[in-house]
Amino acid sequence: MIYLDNNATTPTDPEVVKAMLPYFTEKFANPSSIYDIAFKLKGVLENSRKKVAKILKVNSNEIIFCSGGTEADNIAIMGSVLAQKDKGKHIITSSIEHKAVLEVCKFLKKYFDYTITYLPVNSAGVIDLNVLKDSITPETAIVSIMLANNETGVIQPIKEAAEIAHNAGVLFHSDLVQGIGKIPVDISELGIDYGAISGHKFHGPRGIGIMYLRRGAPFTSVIRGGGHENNKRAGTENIPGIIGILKALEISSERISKGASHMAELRDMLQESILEKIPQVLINGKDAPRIPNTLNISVKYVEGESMVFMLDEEGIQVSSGSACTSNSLAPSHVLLAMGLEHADAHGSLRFSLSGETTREDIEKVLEILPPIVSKLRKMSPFAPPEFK
Amino acid sequence: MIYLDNNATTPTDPEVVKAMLPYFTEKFANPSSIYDIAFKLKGVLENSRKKVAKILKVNSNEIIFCSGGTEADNIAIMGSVLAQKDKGKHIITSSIEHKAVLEVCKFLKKYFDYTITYLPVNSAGVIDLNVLKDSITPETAIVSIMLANNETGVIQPIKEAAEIAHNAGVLFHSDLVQGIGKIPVDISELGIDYGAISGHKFHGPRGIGIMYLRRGAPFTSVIRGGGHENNKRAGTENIPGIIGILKALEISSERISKGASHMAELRDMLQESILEKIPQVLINGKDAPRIPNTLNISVKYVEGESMVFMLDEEGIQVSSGSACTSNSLAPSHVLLAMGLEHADAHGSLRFSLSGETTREDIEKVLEILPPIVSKLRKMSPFAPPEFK
Amino acid sequence: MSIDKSKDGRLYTSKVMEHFRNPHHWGKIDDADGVGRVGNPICGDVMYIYLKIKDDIITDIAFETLGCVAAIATSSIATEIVIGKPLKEAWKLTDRDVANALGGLPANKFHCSMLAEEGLRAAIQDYLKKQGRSVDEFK
Amino acid sequence: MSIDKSKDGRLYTSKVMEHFRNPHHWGKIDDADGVGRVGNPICGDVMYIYLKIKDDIITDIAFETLGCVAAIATSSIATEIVIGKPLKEAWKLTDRDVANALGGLPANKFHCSMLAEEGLRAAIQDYLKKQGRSVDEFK
Ligand SMILES: Cc1ncc(COP(=O)(O)O)c(C=O)c1O
Ligand SMILES: Cc1ncc(COP(=O)(O)O)c(C=O)c1O
Repeated sequence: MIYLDNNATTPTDPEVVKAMLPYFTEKFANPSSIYDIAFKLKGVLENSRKKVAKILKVNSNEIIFCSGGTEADNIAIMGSVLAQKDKGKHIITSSIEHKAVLEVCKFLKKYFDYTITYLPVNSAGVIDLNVLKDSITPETAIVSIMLANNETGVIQPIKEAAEIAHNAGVLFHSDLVQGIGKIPVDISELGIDYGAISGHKFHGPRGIGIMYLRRGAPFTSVIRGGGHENNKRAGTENIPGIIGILKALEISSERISKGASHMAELRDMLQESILEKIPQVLINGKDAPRIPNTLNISVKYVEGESMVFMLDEEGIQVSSGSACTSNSLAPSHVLLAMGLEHADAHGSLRFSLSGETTREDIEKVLEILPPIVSKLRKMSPFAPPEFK
Repeated sequence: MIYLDNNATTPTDPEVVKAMLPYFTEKFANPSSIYDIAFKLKGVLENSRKKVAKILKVNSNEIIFCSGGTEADNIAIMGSVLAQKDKGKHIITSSIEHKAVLEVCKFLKKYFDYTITYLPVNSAGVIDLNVLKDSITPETAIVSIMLANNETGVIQPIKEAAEIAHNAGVLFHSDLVQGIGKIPVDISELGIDYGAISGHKFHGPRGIGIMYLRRGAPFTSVIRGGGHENNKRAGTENIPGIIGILKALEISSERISKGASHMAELRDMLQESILEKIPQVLINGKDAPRIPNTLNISVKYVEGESMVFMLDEEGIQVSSGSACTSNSLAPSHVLLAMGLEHADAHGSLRFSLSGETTREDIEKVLEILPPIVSKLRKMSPFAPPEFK
Repeated sequence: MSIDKSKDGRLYTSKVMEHFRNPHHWGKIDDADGVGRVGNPICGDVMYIYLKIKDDIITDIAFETLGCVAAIATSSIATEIVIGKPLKEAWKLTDRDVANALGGLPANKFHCSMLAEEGLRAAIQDYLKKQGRSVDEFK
Repeated sequence: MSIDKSKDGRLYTSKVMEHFRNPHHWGKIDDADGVGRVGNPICGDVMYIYLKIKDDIITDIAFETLGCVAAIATSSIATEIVIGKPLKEAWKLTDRDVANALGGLPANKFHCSMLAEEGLRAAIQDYLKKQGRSVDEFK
């Protein structure tokens, strides 16, 4: 199996599992209890929070554990705007956000009459900071822009965007999910007020995430109960998950520079060789800085799902921005926002590598993919005669 | 270690951990992906949902996986009232609910102008159905009453309460967290519209819960994103957690009748022997039906935390309704709602057994507790001379 | 009518995958008697169907399809079903027949079997029109 | 001033636990020269302090406390600190002294060390009042 869909999810690192295991059966008290084993576990929890904070370069009381990236995006944005009811009901986000952000915005629009501005991106997939600046109004409560796009890997100028928002007195949220484990993420350097991280995207466990909440940033808790996480997110703490996400962060931050250049090298090799071997392929996002593990291509005259299945038959897992399996037939909103034709968006493939990906894996892909494309182009009504 | 705080949390059953393990490292795709390993995992997910539904006697599309009991309570109540904006802004709950319910109600009151009615309980800890009936107004959007109280174990007449709500055209939510694994819970028999379940309370994993959502019950999703869980709760599915909570449900439902009578026998033995050995002890909730694992006592003239720590020094973990460790000094709202004096609420101890609790454990407690009480009473300014 | 998954726990039935791996009658007929062009690149699925017809019988057929697994498999099975058949019978081929012949399709892939039905009818209609005839004779 | 946990990762310092396990001077002095009663059963903590005083020196002391670990430990350490001391010095005992003597207290247990300070002062005041004296002489 050559698994090249690491932006969708990653296998949990065996070291992460090993670190978690004792906390299921042996070290299992409720950290809110007062007896000794519980208090020790509370210590483990707070110690883990400190270590996480150190890696992300923030204060430990700015780390709020929750159930995943989606929840972190949701509660950060909702929690911020609800705490700023007087500020106005305008939100700025980008047209290439993950649904975890887009759908909260829609929710706030539908149920609470917020107005949403979706910033466009250029053909490279990057927002325009001037447009951001011009979009801010006195009513703007929050700006939310992702660090790295999950489909194209394109990195946004978060630091500059946050500065623009702050200069206008507006708070800034960033979905960091696809950045963690792929590029060094120094949250205090980014200067954001809220952030979202998901464990399973960098070999941590599923069902655990982190909301970064800058000290002093307006916030009202959305999931309420027993006052856990400093009254920011209630629910008995998922200690195994917290131990797991910490371990995954530790491993990835240790390996990041080696891992990133390894992935970038293989990704670039894949990109260049595909361009050599397969005519009429677009590299989506090639003119922007990208996280090192992601390659998004559009293969002209072919539809994505067909390629995904043919690759899968050969033991290679990738994804496509074709929405052929979802109920809407619209392809990737990200690729469309970059100005791709519908057909090209339907013909997209995303390869997302991990630190474990080998040169042999990439060579195998380069052997398998061209004949698949040829075969499908032969069948395609739009492919020019030279492909027949 | 004699762990008698199973209402706070339970150790994860090793069989549960074993069932989860392959889903961390080997079977790890994102169930939303389309290639074969992902589609198989989607099958595992839907199959697990079916099995969970069968145990709980509901339809599988009524099972929504989420991150825990707190979240399930939160999103059910918020999701229901937001979907019924035209219905009116009145919520009825009880004065003995878990904070996961009470705090959502407070949130809705503070941010969205809901009015909350808190039903009183009698000295046995049970709500009065007539008071419920009289509290319903045309504005009432939802009634939320827990199945079993976490502190006293007292079981509420949910079926009857739900019927009263339904007869008045009002929806009904029940926090089922402390019922599962202790008494058979047949959700369709209870006739509720929404329910909350937490994995770690019955030897399942932490960080996973279930919201029951009756087909057709009004609901709008609070955690939004990629359309997971049939658009009811977004976020990449926590497959290991789902496998784990299913396994824990299977184990507990298999063992429930034997387990319940085992726990009830030991609990009753503990209760009777304490009454014999220690004068001036109240049994909180003794005149109501209780889940079989829970014993809540108030020891006159003594404060709870002191007893908890002395027991802990002897390797026995229990909890107390004394709030001496929290920032508010008010003791258990549950015991106060039952009419206990503050001092008696401060002097409460909760023993919550599990299926693994042995007769020897209970005998040990009965040996250790009386001298602890004597010692503390000797120091107490309120204890009558016979205790000195 | 459409099923959500086949018994062996795959998105597509083995019949679908068989036709996807080795589609029948793909290609183009340059001197076709009737051509049907349906679908829309915006939606990701386009199908062209080419017919050779003699005595109102489909003597040869070919398809070109841009689309997903289901689109290619339904194209293949549809051509397989109607080759050698009288036009009148071919006209009656429904999306349901196509999906059934494949052992079922995922619910959200149903539109693909409609594409095959529509493509075939468009090609037949094209042929009849060229002949100065009307499809009413098949209705 | 108060610390959240001791170095060995327990809620209470070993000093607190020591005094909790084996409190000093608990009990009642029937012929006390001064008695202080502070706290409130509603809050869960009540402390009675009994003093025997000779020549303005605390010659004997006892406490009765209903309360948590911290309440008992602070009662114990406070009595330990002031026994044998002149009243004037005992009057100056602060909650801070009590917490420090125990190696720190969890932040949310701070009110317990105030109880000891208040209890002791109440007992001294009671003694002075019976003597027709005023606490002003200590201020
Ligand atoms: C950019 C981005 N944000 C948010 C999420 C949501 O994370 P999760 O599914 O773990 O909740 C994902 C992945 O699904 C993502 O790629
Ligand atoms: C009755 C009840 N409801 C809800 C909860 C919340 O569950 P969790 O902490 O798993 O979110 C608990 C336990 O904490 C509980 O006892």
